[in-house]
Amino acid sequence: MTLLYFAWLRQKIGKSMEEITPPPGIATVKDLIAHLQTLSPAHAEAFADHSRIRAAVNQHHAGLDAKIAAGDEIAFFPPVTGG
Amino acid sequence: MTLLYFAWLRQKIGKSMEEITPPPGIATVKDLIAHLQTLSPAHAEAFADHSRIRAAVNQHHAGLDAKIAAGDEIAFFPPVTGG
Amino acid sequence: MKTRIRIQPEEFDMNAEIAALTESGDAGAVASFTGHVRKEGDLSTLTLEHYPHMTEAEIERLVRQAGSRWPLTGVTVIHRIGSLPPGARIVLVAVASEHRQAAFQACEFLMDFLKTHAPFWKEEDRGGKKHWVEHHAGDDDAARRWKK
Amino acid sequence: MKTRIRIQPEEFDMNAEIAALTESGDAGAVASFTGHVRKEGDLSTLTLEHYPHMTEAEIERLVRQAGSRWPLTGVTVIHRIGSLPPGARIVLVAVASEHRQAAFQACEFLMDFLKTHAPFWKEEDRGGKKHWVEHHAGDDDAARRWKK
Repeated sequence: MTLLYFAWLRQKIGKSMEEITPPPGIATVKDLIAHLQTLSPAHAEAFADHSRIRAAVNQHHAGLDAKIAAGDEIAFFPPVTGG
Repeated sequence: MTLLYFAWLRQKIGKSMEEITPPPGIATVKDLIAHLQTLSPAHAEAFADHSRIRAAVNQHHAGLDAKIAAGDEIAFFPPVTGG
Repeated sequence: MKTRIRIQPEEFDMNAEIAALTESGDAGAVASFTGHVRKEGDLSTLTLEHYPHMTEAEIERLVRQAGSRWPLTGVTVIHRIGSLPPGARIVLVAVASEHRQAAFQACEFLMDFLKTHAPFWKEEDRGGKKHWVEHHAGDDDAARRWKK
Repeated sequence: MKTRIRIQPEEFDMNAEIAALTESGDAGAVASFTGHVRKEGDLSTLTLEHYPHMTEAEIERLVRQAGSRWPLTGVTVIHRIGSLPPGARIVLVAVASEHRQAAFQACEFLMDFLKTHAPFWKEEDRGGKKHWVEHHAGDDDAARRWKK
């Protein structure tokens, strides 16, 4: 599973990308966030406030309940501010 | 009183401008059109169908009932088609 | 509100016009409209006639109305006259504001009233036959919806 | 519908972009929007980050939606990335149609969804202090009105 981080999430976590193999039972974006919070203090801080985080699964916007699977590209980022 | 004609009104009447002194009793745009129709066959034809004619008095759009006075600049033209 | 109204035969430069509207730095949003001569079968030229002085005065009145309805920082209206070939640009209405909704609405408002109030007339030349373009009744409906 | 989507650091040429949308001659109307970096006190640069590939894919989805709602002949979306100075243009959305109402509405629709869906993030540098721009809740409301 490829994880991508953007904007202040990238800065807090200290990298723009990481490959992980989540433990069994991680079925949704929400499950994945809970798992990521256990990886490091930086991850814990970055993911502390769910309301400030948005996700995309395979380059489509996805809610917290979206299903995820091995091989997916999951991106986390703040609400967008382009335009 | 200065009269200005635009688009096909100008072409039918054969001039873009004329100075006239209307007879007494010409108080509105409508009165003026009725008078102009008596000036020549070309005028009569140009002003035959009121529904196809718009007017401006001193460079402001004006209805048929708009008041007119000596010294005014009165323009006649078809509905506009710019933009 | 910075207002710039020009009636001219010449082509205009959109980059320069948009830059002029934003150089003060107070506008984050510019909504623009350009009208173009369509390429249609035997249409060879479109000739635009106007009522000098009244055109400028009428557009100024419309721009003032737009400025009183929306918080605008600048408006540019350029309308070409004379003979234009298919593909040519006829008109530019560009509206700058801090807010994009205001810019969009004011730009559409100005186009709707330009179509119904600014004294321009188009004559088409189709294979040597000239005729005056008829006013489009839909334009009156478009302008009317702003009365509400 | 001719679609052109570009994410680039470079400035764009509005004259060329509008000409590309109208060269086929089927569009009489082009509605455009440009977003600009405002000049604000100590703002020295605005830096735009994006999510490569998803950005293009998401904008393509939005353009397809616009094309299914309105009769459009062409859409161009150019969004700049990297560090931009105050006064710079950030984004261009230009929509061509035979009908100006369709062009205006589709352009506004695309801007509203670009603001809420396209994965771009702005970081401001104010006198050496950097901070990420917060998402504007009003943009969600703007996008929501198109659901009806």
